[in-house]
Amino acid sequence: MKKIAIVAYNQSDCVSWAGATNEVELIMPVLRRVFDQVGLNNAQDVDFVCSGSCDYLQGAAFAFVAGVDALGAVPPIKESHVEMDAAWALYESILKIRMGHADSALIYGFGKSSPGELPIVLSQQLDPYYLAPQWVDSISLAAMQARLMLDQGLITERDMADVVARSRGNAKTNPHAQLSGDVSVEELLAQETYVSPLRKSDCPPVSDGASAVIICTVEKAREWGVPYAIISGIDHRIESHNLAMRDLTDSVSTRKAAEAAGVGAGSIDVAELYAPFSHQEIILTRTLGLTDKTLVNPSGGVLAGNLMMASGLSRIGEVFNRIASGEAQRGVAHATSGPCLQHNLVTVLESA
Amino acid sequence: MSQEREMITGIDVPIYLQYKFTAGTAPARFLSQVKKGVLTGQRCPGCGNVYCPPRGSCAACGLPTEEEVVLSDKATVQSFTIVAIPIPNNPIQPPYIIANLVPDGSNLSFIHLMSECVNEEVHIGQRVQALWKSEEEWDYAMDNIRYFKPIDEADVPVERIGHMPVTGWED
Amino acid sequence: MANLAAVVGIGQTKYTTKRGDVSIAGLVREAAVNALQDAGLVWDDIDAVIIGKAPDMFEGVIMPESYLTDALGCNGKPMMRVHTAGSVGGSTALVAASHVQSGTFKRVLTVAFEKQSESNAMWALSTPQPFSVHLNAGAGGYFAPIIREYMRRSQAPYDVGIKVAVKDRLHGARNPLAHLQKPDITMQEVEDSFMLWDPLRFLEACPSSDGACAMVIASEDLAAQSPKPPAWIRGVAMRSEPTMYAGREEVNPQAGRDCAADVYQQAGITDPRKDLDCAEVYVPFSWYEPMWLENLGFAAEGEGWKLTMEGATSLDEGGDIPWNPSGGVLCSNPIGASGMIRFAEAARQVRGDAGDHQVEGAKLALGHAYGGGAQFFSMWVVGSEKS
Amino acid sequence: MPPPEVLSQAFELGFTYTRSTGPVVGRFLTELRDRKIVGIQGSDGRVIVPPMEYDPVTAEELSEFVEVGQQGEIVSFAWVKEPRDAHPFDQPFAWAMIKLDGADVAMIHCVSAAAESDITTGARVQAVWAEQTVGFITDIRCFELV
Repeated sequence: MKKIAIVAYNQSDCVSWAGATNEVELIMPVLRRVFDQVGLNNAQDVDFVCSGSCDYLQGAAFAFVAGVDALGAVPPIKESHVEMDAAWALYESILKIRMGHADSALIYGFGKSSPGELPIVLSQQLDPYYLAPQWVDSISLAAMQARLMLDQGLITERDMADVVARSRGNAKTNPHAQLSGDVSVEELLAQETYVSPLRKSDCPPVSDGASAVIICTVEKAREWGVPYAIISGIDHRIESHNLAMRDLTDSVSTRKAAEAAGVGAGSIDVAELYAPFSHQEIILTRTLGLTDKTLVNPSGGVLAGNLMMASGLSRIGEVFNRIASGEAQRGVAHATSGPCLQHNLVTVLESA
Repeated sequence: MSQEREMITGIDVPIYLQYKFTAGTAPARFLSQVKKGVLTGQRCPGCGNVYCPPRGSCAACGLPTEEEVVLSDKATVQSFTIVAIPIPNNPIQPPYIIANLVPDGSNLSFIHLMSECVNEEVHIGQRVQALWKSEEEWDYAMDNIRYFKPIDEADVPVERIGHMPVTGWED
Repeated sequence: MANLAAVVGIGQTKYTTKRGDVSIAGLVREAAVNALQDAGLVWDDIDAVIIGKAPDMFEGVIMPESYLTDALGCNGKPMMRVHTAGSVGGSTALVAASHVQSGTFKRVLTVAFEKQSESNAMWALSTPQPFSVHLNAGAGGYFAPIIREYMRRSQAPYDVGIKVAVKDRLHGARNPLAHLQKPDITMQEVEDSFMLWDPLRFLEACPSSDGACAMVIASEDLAAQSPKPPAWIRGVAMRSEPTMYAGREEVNPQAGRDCAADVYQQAGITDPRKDLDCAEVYVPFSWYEPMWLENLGFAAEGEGWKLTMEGATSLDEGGDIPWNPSGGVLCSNPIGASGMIRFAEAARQVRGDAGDHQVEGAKLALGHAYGGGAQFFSMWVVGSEKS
Repeated sequence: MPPPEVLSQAFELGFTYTRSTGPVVGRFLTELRDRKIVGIQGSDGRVIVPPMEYDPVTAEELSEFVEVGQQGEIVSFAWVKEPRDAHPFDQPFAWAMIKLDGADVAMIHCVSAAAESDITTGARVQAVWAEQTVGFITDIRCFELV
């Protein structure tokens, strides 16, 4: 199978409110920066474009149609869209390259979550007869998941605070982070609970922004003469929509995706995990079999800034950055969708 | 299970979500001018075409548009339809005309209402002008222009629609 | 070079105004089960599921793949959701095909659906937003002026649209799954129907339907073992352009022309009218048949309406290039599924499995979908032979 | 050019969806209207409440309904200190996974309790019915500690 490389990544700042910025205005600067990284003019210089977004975030149908206005799609381009995190748009793009219909692709994701009440908006992703009409919010579902783990002795509140403290600390070197800084585990544990057992710090901030990635065949990357990382494996799996039918303390779908993506075939220097809640990072590190040798979420992860529909793509981009800069040889990126880690995508990246 | 009452086969599920929408920079700038009774567009730094209403980019070039251009409120009919059903939340009564109109100085059309015309006589190339609401009603809204109405100017040849300067095209 | 792939199973629901007897999952499931049965397969045979539908606001279920996982036997498998506006049914089929054509999967299930009766399409397509700079007059208000411009340019007689409306309904009367069943429709009846968006009459527009369509797509080796004839995928293409830009050709969009040229080149088609045996083309408003006849190269610019009027696209008139033998979007329109229905009906034709609307001896067929402001296009060519 | 004015405005995106339930969801809601709770038997014999239409493991259609108790045990819960507008209570409450007597799989519903300290994993709860039941998930107004 064709070897595919990542050659560019950029993300906007994660901001709590993007203000007077429409989709086009949000996306365009990010695209400009990835094009500049490779020396491209616009989307005409890649063979395929795919994006990820969700209409309900800001409450307008066809958000992605406006996104096309940022591309320079005249003459017309090969373009598609998933109503999912853009990590899945990257997956679709990889299939396009593998089948020989493209040598390069631009992938972008964007979301303005600030206009709505995100945890309530996401309740409408649940079973439309039994759960959505009750308006069970996404934070409460995660809180129940965390309590299952606490009750079973699988984690402690201190473990959760550890994750948060490390995320905030790591985020100090991430200029796009929304939440960063030195905070001690004791300080975090001293905070009152928010949706018990979760504290506010265990939950991701609501963020607006966009991110973009360019991928291509290795031959193309060499032709462009830019640093790149190889995507050596990628796979994704979904689980039952009935939360109570799943073992919420584990992530079976992540494990399956990781096996198929070949995570275990070598050591892992860096992992970027889309864990919107602190306890979920622990589930994921265990499922992926990560040890102390792996640097987890050096960007701060999504606890430091969570761009809905782009954060999964950004995780892949963050691992790319560390491999391209020579800090890491091999890394794993994870993306998630749905309540309590229902749907998971795992990517393995390696240095060229 | 109850035999007396019918099985439930359908339910009404109210889903009402609250949002706070913020207009983008380009539309906000445009609407701020409309509030003053002025139609503006934005010019693409690449191809030079003027977009009205502007979205912030030239969709063809994928470039940000910054240069604001003041347009005329006179326009040319690029095409139209006569509509026989009411628009939700719009008081206008059918049959009415919805037209693709290119304001002078802009290079592409927008959709707006036409009125004060004989529906059967509306035609492509026809010249129209905005009929604004009274000034005290002006808001950040395109419906500050109640509708466009025909004016006594010669038709524009089809090939020139979309290429009309703000003034002086008659010569 | 893409790996060879084929459609080995097709399943649809009956299209109707409201499927009051099933849940959303039940509707989607029905098409999927029908496709599996048609392919002689069971759930375990499926490697991945790709679903598509138009905006989530139609059913008010956000990212519904999450809720549909169990109904589509997807627990533990990869699942994707495509959304490319009205073209989505077609794009979803293409994304599904790419799972196999890339060599990544052996056999995938793809399903597209819309349960429009859960809400109101007019509402869902024009939900209110503050500071809107455009008047929203619905799909008819958007497309009618473009049709008028086509009429001006082509000098087509006023009744071309009427003829298409009759022709597709007569086709639909041969297809038991079609939503509108109008075997006795006449030109006069269409002409007398209510003028909605001049020049479009009520009977020249598509209905609003509930329905789902599914296909199983398999690799070359597995397709060869299939109990029924496979429909080999001979070409796939997508194109997009912005909704609005200066100088945009709205009547004959370049994205459609480029997309067709791409898919024809892959399938070795040089003269679509001659080389293809039939086409399932997304025609939600009657006049889009002559417009797409030109856009897709079946007729020279300005001449498409002549094919329609000559009966070239009609099964009943023995036309040489039947368009929409299933009755098309003018008979059934569950928006998110409509594109996939075109793709699936093209495949039914080349499998020789189209029942009373079979085009005799069909060997090569085009499936076509478009969406947005006629700016998103997806197409495939399927054949009874591999090459 | 002067900086643009920031134009922000609240709006509601809303519709009352007309959902058809199909036989499984419809049966569950019909029973709720009669103040009964039914589950469905999965392929492995487990009783799932509310009933799923399709088995998560085998993907087969499910059809064996089983009436379950109106009392059960809290498997996990989230204490909502500051209810949101859309939530069923104005005062603090819990969302909980509740395994009803006779069921093997928990259902998610709300629990009314005076204080967080009153509620624990393993606590027994009892369904409280709405004054008028109409065949909707909120016919169970909430659960209360026994």
